[in-house]
Amino acid sequence: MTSNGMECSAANDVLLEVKNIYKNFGVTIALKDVSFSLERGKVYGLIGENGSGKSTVSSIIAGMQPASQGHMVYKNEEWNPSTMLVAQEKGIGMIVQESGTIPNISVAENIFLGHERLFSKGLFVDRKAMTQKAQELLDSFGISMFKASDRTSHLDMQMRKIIEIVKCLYWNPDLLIVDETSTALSLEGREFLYSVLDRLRKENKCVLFISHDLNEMMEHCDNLTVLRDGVIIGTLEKKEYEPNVIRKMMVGREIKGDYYRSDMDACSDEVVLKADCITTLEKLLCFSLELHKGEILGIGGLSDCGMHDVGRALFGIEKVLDGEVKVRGCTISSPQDAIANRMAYVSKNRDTESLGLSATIFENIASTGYRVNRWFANIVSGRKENAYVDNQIHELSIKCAGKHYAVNTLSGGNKQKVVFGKWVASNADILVLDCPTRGIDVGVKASMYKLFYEMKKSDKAIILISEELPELIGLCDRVIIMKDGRISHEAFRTEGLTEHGLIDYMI
Amino acid sequence: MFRNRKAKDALFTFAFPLAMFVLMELLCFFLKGRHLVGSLLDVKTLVRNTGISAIIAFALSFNLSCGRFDLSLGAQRLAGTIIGGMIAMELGLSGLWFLLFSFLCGLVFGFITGMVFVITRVPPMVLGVGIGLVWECVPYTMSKGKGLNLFGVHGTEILTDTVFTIAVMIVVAVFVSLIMNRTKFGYEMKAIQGSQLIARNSGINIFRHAVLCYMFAGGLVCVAGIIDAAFQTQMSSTMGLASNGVVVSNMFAMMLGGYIGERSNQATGVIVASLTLNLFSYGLTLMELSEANTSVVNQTVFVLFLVFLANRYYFRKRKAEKARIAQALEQRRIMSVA
Amino acid sequence: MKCSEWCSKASASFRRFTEDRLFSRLLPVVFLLVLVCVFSIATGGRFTSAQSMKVIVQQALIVATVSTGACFIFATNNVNLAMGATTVLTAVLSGMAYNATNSVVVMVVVALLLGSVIMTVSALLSTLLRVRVMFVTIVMMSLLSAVQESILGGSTISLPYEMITMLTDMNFSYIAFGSFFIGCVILFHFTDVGRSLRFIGTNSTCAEQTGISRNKYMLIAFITAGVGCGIAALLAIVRAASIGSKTLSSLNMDCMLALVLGGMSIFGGSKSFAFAGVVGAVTVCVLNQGLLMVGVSSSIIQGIRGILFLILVCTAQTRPKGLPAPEG
Amino acid sequence: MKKVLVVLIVSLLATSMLFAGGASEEKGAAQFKIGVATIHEGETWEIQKKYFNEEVGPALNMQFMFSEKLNDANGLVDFMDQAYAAGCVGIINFVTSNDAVAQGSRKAEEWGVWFVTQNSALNSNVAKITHNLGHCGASATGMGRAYGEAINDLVSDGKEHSIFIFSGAAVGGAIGQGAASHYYTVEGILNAMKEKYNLKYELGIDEIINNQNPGEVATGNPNVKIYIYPGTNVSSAITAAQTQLQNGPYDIFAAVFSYSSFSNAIADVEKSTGKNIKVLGTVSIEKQTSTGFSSMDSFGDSVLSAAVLNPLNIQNGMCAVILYNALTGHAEAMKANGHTILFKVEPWFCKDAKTYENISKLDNSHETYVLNGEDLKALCVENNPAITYKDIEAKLVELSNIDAIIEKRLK
Repeated sequence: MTSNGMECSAANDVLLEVKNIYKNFGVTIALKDVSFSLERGKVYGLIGENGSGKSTVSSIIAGMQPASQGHMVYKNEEWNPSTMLVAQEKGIGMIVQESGTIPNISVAENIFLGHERLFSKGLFVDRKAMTQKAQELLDSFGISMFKASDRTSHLDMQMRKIIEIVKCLYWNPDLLIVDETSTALSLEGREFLYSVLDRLRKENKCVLFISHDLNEMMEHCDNLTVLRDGVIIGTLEKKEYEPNVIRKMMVGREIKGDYYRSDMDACSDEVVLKADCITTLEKLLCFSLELHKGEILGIGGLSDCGMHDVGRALFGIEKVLDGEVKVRGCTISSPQDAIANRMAYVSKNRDTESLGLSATIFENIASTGYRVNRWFANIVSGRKENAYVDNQIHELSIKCAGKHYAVNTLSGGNKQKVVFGKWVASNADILVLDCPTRGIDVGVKASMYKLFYEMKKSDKAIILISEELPELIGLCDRVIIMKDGRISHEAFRTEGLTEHGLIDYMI
Repeated sequence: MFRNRKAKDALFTFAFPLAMFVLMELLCFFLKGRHLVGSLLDVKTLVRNTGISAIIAFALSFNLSCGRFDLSLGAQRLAGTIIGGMIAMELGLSGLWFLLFSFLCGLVFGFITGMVFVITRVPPMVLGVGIGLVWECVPYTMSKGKGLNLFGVHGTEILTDTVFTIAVMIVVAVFVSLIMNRTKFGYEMKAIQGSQLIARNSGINIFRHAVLCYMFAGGLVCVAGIIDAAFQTQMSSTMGLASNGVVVSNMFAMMLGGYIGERSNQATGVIVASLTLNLFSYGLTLMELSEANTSVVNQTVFVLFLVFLANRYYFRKRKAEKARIAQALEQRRIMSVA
Repeated sequence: MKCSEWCSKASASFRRFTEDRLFSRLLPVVFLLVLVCVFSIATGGRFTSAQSMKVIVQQALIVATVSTGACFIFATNNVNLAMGATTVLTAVLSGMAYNATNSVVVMVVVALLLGSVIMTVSALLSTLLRVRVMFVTIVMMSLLSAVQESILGGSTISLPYEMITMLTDMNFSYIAFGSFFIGCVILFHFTDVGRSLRFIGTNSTCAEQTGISRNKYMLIAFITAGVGCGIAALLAIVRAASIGSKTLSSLNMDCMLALVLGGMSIFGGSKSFAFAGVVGAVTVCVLNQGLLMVGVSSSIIQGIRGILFLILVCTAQTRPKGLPAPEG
Repeated sequence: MKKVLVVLIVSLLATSMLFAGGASEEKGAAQFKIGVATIHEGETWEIQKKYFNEEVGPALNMQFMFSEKLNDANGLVDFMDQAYAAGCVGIINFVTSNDAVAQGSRKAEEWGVWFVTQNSALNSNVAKITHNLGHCGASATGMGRAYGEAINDLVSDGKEHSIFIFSGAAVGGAIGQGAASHYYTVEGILNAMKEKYNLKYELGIDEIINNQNPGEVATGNPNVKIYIYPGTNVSSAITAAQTQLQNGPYDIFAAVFSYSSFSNAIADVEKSTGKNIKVLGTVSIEKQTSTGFSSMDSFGDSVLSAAVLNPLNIQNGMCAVILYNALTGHAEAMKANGHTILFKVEPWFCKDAKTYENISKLDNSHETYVLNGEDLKALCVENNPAITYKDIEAKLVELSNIDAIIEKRLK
């Protein structure tokens, strides 16, 4: 009855309509003909794997970036927000994945950042009124973990996230977009978020909720839309929810013959890298791991489970306080040590950490080979260096107008190829790869998988840190699932290894 | 508990000038057999020097706390003070107008510098060199190389008056603390210090903000400039970016002020820091140290302070690391038991 | 509408063109040649006379030496404001060393050592003790000139004319500059040191993760610049036979000016090249000389220098989207 | 944005060119191009430039190219290079250190241009260099005498007075390092005080002046104190002067330059201590000196109590004459047996405002120039073949009598 009623009123209550949206990043197609509509009084769930286009579509709605094609209608008007602020003023608020609070100011100041005018008293800003207003806001949500006058730097990640939620809610959005916020929240924080969802639903507002956590999605969303590779696979009503069905929809890509490896080859028993009960300042506590020659070891988990820290610690970037990382008997305590022991590291943040964007392809690849390419004393041989670089450009078929073009002119996939190029060229035999296929289109991905396999075949050891479970399952000889800085599960490569077999260990 | 903390903060803040006073007083007394502050005139000199250096330190803090070091600030001081003074002199106005016109000229030069900065977006230090060369040239050409000469100009006495200097310093301090703490500008300032990107995403116009910073800085150095010029009866128009020395020498006051101000507020911090450093150099003058040696001592202390500032969290971090190691050992023990 | 479209297209292609490396390297040279032509026409050919050219070369020498050394620091996306002060202090002390020992060898050794030692201190302050490079160089600038003044008082260090004549006769200046310059070009463009420095300037995090130690290479960059300061100190001694408290007081600014006029990328990194200092130093001297010969008063020349500097910076560099990062 | 930028820069450039156009020197049919390497700036320098351009230039068929303010030998050499490249045939050098004179002379010899220096002491090391035409500067003994006269005038009340001296660049002045005129000024004061009060200095006068650190001079008389503050940084000197004047018995303040910068500090001390402080300074004929004599302190005295005038334009004019004679082929006449000469210009002592009133009318137009075009022409060998360096010396002695000059020029 109620659902019928809702459906009846739906025709009039459509808040936002997305029509045939496309989005390309260079050659990568992030969204392909995406259409849906959102109605008032409902909480919509958007679910899909990493890189499936969830964040892209929500950021387009919230005005962070424009669509390449297609259009949107919001409150019966053409919707084309130029910035997030415009969107916010018109009633679409978004809580973003990355942290958006400033540490050195108070909670109240963060909530009203950029809108201090609201409390203008002549030329001045009335701090008392601002703090009071913020406190009222916090009280109205029943938040007692911190006060509006507290300095944000004294709060933990979860509380900061809550500030962002409150900041967004102050504007009374008609449409609230929550993008993977819950992973940063503990139980208490999640309860708060859920209460917000309920409240908005009651107030006849609309929520677009994005999360990895299937259980929470099923529990709190009235409607689930599944995205895969930028395409909407399907939409389910609450009564149709069935975890297995949803998972299948999310994962169910066709696994072509050569996309992932199909063999069950084992690896040697020789340990090439060993982390012995390592502890870092933040995430890892007594973490141990062994990597064998010719092995691809996958590490998976939620983004803040500590798996990225493992990569950094193994390569000597993050300080290991206790325990040690050993490669063939040598202790690794800095990237220099690691490289001297023929290790390689591809960072999750490719553009800021693994590449010199304004440098040329040549300079990036050659950066690992200064020593190898010496001609005499410290003088580098141009001929050797050219060969060193050309070889990689050819081998990895990097698409570029020439090796002397800046890397920032390349597409994401080709940029990543350049990163690989520099390490392959350096002849590293232990590779620590942190999300190497992030933001890369399918074609390049396939060739990378092939490359990993070839490396394995030539007895190199790879640690593959990834947020994408299918990738881990498809490629790795062994998969470690991490949770809260510890290993929560370890699985070996078998035919029966499936995603939902692993997902439970992540949450 | 709260009151206790406030008292502690106040103690921390005033400990600096007090300790410096005691130190220099002792040195003066035992080495030279005299007191650091022996008369009202000593107080007057100290107040004036403190005022001038505090105002310059405030000016510096506008840009430096956003990570910009403007090498043309000295040239702006020169240009604004000389041209403002010349205008006031031309119009036959009295003391306060000199201050006003210099301030206004400073705002104009600061504004233009800021505009050039946000339009070109060249790193501030590099930009400062280019634009500083131009600014130095302006007063030189306009005054035919004479600079500003206030010797015997009527009505400028007020600018050298102690009470007036204190008043100006307080007005500037109040202005700066109001603008930093109470206005939208101040809120934006803190946000930009935290993260330029988030601030920008939150709708703060960082470009307008930068222009304002440059503008206020320009205005303030010129206020300090005209007080200085009035006392020395002149400001000569120098070239070759020599004008920057005065500004750079007050950087210590600004940095120390920022540090002291963490426990109270920046305005108090800067004034207290300026007072501390002026007590220091006044003491050195009394001990008949030559100007170069005073400078050597001063700069050496500054280096040490910078080293301290850069490594002040080192021990805290070490402590956290040690705690973590202990935790790790505990974990190992548990695991070995298991 | 069409016009604006065309404009945007033209400006885009202009952008692309200016981002081209060859352009950024050629522009300063072209600019220099144009300047020479203009002045030569304006002065009826007197500007390009042999005597005038010789003078320009002699004058450019000191600035060219210091800025060639400074290239190494610029390449890592840092600016050193204390180069001038280092040079002058080195000159004072090596002059004193000569007067004490009467040995040219001692003077040369002292100059080279001292230059690099002072720079090493600066480098260690910023790497080991983690003080920001900007602050280190500002405070070093004041400290070094205070030390210099404290040593000199009001006096000057004078060196015997015979020694200077001897060094001048054996073309000491040209040889010293030439060998340093060639050394720098080789180090900067043909060895792993230069490549590493430029890579640090492009992205120091990435460099660190590629095994290029920032601390080590910063030290090398500063020491190289220090050697440059030492040589420049010797050149200054040979040029005027005396060092006073105000000698070369604008050297540092001249160097920054020269580097930018010479087409050095102000953000350092891969677009840096070692001969920017030389091209720029010559440009500065040509400007000074030419304008003076045309009859512009010396005070105005400074302003024109500043404006040309700004124009060149704007045309040759890519404008960032946000404001330059704090470290710049 | 790009357009705004272009407009901005073009307009900046345009204004600068406008300035440049306005500032460029007019090109007459001048024959001799002379480079003037100055150490002056400000009003003093503007007055001298005017004299060069309006009086000396037309009279001696010269065109001048002025440097920016130079600091040392390095700057001089740089400027000489530029001047030579720009076609200068003679250099008038104001940079006084021995090194500068030596380097300049050698440079002049190398380029083949004539070189004359304004300095109070002769650098005899380079006296034999052909193109070095010697020095013309304030007479050391004259400075001493003028200051002696000034001190005697100030202490003539029979009481015991103490003095604070801001000695500027006096350190090394006698051996060609600092400024010779500063050195001899301080020497003059010390000698006058010694004579007046029978002081017994513990150290030699040379040692006292060459002390780089500020401090009291041991005078042997506890009631007569002398304090010397060396250095050229005026603002730190002000602080030092103020504390010493305040706390010490000093009631005479003597500055070798820039006395006016101290006027507020001194006024403060006068007000706070009730002590009447006399101010003595080296000045030139300019507006500021009139102000100094005409404005009153809290005791109703003029701010500037007495002054020694250094007639810079006499030096300038003479330097030009010497160059002209050399350029017209009579360099030998300007030297004694091929040895350069130090031409001494006697300073004038001006004891009160009334005397200065007359002096202030001098040296600002063709009619009132102490050494005008006709005088200059009369000293040229070309016009008067009998002229030698002795005639110039004689002329300088004639010009030392300020009363006679006033009589002649102002009628």
